[in-house]
Amino acid sequence: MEGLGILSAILWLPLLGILALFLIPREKEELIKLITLITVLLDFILSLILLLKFDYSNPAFQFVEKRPWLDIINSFYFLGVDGISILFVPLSTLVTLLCVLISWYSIEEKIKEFYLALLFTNIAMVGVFISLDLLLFYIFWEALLIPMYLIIGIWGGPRRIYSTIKFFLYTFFGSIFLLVAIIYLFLTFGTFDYTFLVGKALPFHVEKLLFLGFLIAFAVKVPMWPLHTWLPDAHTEAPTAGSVILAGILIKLGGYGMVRFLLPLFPQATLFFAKLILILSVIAIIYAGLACLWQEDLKRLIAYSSVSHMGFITLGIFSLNPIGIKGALLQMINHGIVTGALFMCVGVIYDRTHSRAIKYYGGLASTFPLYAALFMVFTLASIGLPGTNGFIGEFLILQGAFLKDRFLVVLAATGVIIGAAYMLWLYQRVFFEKPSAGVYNLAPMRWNELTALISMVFLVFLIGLYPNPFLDLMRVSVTKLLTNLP
Amino acid sequence: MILEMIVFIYLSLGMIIPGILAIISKNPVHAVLWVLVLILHQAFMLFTLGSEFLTAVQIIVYAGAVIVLFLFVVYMINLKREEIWKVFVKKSPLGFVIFLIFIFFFLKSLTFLTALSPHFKAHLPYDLTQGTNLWWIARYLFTHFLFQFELVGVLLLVVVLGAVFLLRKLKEVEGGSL
Amino acid sequence: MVPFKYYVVLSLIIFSIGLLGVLLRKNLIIVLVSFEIIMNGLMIFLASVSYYTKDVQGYILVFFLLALAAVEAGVGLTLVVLVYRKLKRIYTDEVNYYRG
Amino acid sequence: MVTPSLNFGSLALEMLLLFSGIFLFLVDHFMKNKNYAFWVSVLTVIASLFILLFIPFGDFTKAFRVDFYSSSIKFLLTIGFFFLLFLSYPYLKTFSALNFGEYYGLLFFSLFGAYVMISSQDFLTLFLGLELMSVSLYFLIASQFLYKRHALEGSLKYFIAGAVSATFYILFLCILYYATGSIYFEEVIKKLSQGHLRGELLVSFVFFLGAFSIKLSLVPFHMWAPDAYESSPLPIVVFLAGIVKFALLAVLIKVLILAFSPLKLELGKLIIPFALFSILIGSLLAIKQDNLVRLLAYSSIAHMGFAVLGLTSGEFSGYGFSLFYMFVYLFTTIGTFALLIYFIKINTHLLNINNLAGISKDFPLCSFLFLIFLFSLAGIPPTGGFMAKFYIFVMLIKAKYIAVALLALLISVIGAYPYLRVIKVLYMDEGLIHYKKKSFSILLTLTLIVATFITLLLGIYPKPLLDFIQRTLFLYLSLQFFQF
Repeated sequence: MEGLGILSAILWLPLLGILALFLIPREKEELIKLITLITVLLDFILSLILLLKFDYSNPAFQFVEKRPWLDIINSFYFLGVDGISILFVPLSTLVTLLCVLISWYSIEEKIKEFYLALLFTNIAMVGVFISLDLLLFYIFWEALLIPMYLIIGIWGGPRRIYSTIKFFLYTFFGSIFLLVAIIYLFLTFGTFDYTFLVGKALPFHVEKLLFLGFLIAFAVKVPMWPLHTWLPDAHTEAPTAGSVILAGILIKLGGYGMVRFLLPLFPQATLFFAKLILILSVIAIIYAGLACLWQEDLKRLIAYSSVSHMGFITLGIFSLNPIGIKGALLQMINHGIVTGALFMCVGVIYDRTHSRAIKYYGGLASTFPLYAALFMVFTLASIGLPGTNGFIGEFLILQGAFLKDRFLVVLAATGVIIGAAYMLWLYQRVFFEKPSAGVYNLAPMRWNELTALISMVFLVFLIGLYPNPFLDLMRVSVTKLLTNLP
Repeated sequence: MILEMIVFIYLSLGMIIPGILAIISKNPVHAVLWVLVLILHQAFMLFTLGSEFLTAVQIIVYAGAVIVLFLFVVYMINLKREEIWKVFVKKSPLGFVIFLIFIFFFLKSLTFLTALSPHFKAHLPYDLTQGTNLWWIARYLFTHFLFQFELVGVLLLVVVLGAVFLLRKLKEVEGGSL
Repeated sequence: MVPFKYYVVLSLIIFSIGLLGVLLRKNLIIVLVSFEIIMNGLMIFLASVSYYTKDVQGYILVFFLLALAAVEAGVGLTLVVLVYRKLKRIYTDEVNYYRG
Repeated sequence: MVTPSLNFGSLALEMLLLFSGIFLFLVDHFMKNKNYAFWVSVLTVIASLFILLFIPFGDFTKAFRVDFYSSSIKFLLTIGFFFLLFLSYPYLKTFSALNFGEYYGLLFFSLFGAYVMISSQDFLTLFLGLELMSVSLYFLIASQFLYKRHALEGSLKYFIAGAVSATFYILFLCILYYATGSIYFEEVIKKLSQGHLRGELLVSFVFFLGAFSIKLSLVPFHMWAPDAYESSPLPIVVFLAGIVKFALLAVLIKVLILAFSPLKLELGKLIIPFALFSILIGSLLAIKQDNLVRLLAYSSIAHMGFAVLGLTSGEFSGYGFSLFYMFVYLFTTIGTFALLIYFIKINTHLLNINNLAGISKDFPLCSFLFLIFLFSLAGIPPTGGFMAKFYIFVMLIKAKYIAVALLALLISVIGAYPYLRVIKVLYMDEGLIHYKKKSFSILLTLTLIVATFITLLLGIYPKPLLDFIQRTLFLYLSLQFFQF
């Protein structure tokens, strides 16, 4: 492939923005915001073009770019997308775009650094989803830590430092096993090329160990049940944009990594460990769901609900059939949209009242009706009401898992009920009841918040009512993915 | 043979005893003087080991220069404080452990060290019928070891220059602190 | 002729004496003196190897060791003088501004 | 009798350094404006870069040889030294009582020692070079007493550690001479490849390694390092941590290749505990430090542990990766200390981490660059520090030391914490005091730009430098062991 491909363009476009930001003096805040917005918007448009040009009947990698990078260890600058990763690229750029919008007024200090960090995040996120060289993948994977560490640590809440260091060390710890496993794979086959590695047989015990190495890294990111403790802290203390990125993209990386790497590279081990992971997923669903019930903090509640939802996603992935995996992939997108939107909603009132305690609110529905309506949509989507996107994903996942293990599905389905309980209870506590003192005279919603939230509402209903194009995109690739499994 | 043995025993006692006295003496002046005794004996031991040149150098450089330097410094510092046994030695178990490790190592390697190695090959052999020891040393020192010889010269030069720089040239900044 | 091993044992004994001095004494001057004792012990070893094998290199190494001993004494004494002048310290455990 | 070659041409580079050092000492007394010394030094270094490129390979007696390897290493070192001079000038401007020609002169003597060491062909020359390198440093560290009396203590500790190291080395020399009857590298390898004396030489190598690990500040011989670093003038810390250790590692590699090659696997195993403990102790003790230089000293201990891990596999490409690691570390250190020198110019208390709180508001660009260097030290992509560590791990896992690699990696998670803490203070704490900006000298700017560029470039595209190092090593090996 010669010339600059569209993937490279999407990947490196924010770099132009970064360079431009470097040249602008920090006093010109409006200009900084505007340039970031334009850069990210262009990036989003490019990724939509990518989506349109994508040929969904072709299971192979498309828009492939492969250039020599590090000869000495046979590593390539190797980009490409297929049905599994195609949806994540526009999602990443969209989430960054919305983050820029939502932070327009709420970030007040160190503005230049903030937008630099956001643009850098964009590069790393897109890079993770489109790189097909394991080393390249790892570099983007780790590089993402830097801006996230800063975003949480600088612009976060009161306990931000504890949270951000915990977040950093947790994920860094997880990645180590990934690095060792990647190096081992490289030394066995002499390449980092993903397409080459797929379908290569390994001895079973080696495969198990490598699987675990990859799994720990992904499980920390997802986060799966015993490794989830960083997530509530990080989500809670992050600024709105940080929470949105965390919920929207960062924890999807784990799920994406599982589908992309665990299943095709280590089929035997996948079958061996599938049961274990299913059980862990169900524990996560129920445990996190119950934990939500006694949360006092809005963001913390939504964070725990994320853990619960991610449990559904791992459940879908390791049901190891096309329906479950498609459901999981779709649910990752949905969860990114819905939870991201919920965090934005929380950000909206947090900016006005500077409180995240559920007790503080009450009766918002009467004082802030438009907001209440928007929040309602996302609450229902999070519960999985038919007609919203959450329903499609959860339904497919449960259907897929049902084929694998009926008993676990029954347990997981209770998680849905718990989910409905805590979300509705939350809604009741915040929006109905007697209006509390703090919720009067809230400033009306600004243009940036409205744009962001309404576009999310649009997506919620688009996927909820007409999911077929999205499912079509991934169908062939998922089928091909599963051919490797014995 | 017996004479040689007697000389050896005398010289070795003349080194060991002053050595021990040097490291246990309270007064640094005494220690330095005991080392002087040690070094004189050692110079003569080098003589019995066949090198009159090294004997001369040892006496001139060590006894004449280094030890005198030590004495100068000791007098310059002029330690008036009486030493108490408490501050005399470190209570350092770590030091003792290191010492024991070394002793253990020496005892282990004694068998290897006491018999001349069968793989020893004299690379720069000398023959006393053709020239004296001094002649041979000079011959190799100024050919094979010329570079090292010059390096040692530079090394001594650097020490002198550095010492002068530190002690004479630098004037402490009043109130300057870091 | 005195057996070779006597020289070896002698040099190791002197080395150990010097080592004890370095490890256990607190007076900086005596520590420096002990380094000299160590050097002297090793010189005997090298010279005796040379003597018994008729190889010049040992003597030459002794020569270099002599110079090195002078170098170490020079540097060490410079520092000791400075430490005494500026910090009024002469015992190793009193020179303890830095910890950890 | 063979007359040794007295080919002074091959000594040109060393003689240049030596004579400019002596020149600075001679002339300094008569110069009023002390800035001349900097320009003399810069000219010397530029000249020496040219000489390096055009110098013919050759011997000077049997002791000294200019060859492919030594010239390449000297080239990398000279580049580092060039930027070190750029750091020294602003530092000496701030601390003008130290601003003498002798400062540069001693630096040149030290570099001279390092170069002799790199080119040496026998263990005696190596030792003399090592001493020459260290002796000048004792004086340089002690010279900081002008501003900080306790600098003498650091220098004294370094000196005593150096004397112990010298003792170890002489013991090694004695055993070696006794066993083989020679002190030349080629004799050792001859004996070893005939299969003689393996055990004895292995024991002697323990002492050699002891001597070197004192100088490289590997655990358990690391105690001097933090004190000496904290006492030194800041550019000298860069010299100690970057250039001296780079040179020492290069020499260690040279000795492993030229003298102990048949034993390299056993020696590699011998190095592992040293390396792992260095990483562990360096990382752990760095956590509690409040002084930035002290923190960087402990981090340097840990980094040396990583760099030395490349030697364990006994593969030549691993040696190359070690050198690459040191080069990355050298430039990261140069960048970091360029910033520290700027900070210390603003206020001397800024070396204490807690005083850096919220400095990112007043000095956004400096803090940002500091961030890059700290992430590079922590080994997070896309910085050079990651690539350097990555190659070391590739090497380790290739040599089937998976447990070692995992341990080192796990400890490196702990090791990331001190840097995170500094970043935390820089960006996330509220600053109480606002510092006034001071002019940023051109030399510092230039150094910073280059250091940042190299740190990032080596993280993204390390190929050219790695190719250079690896080809050097392979060419050297093939010239050494296969006669055409």
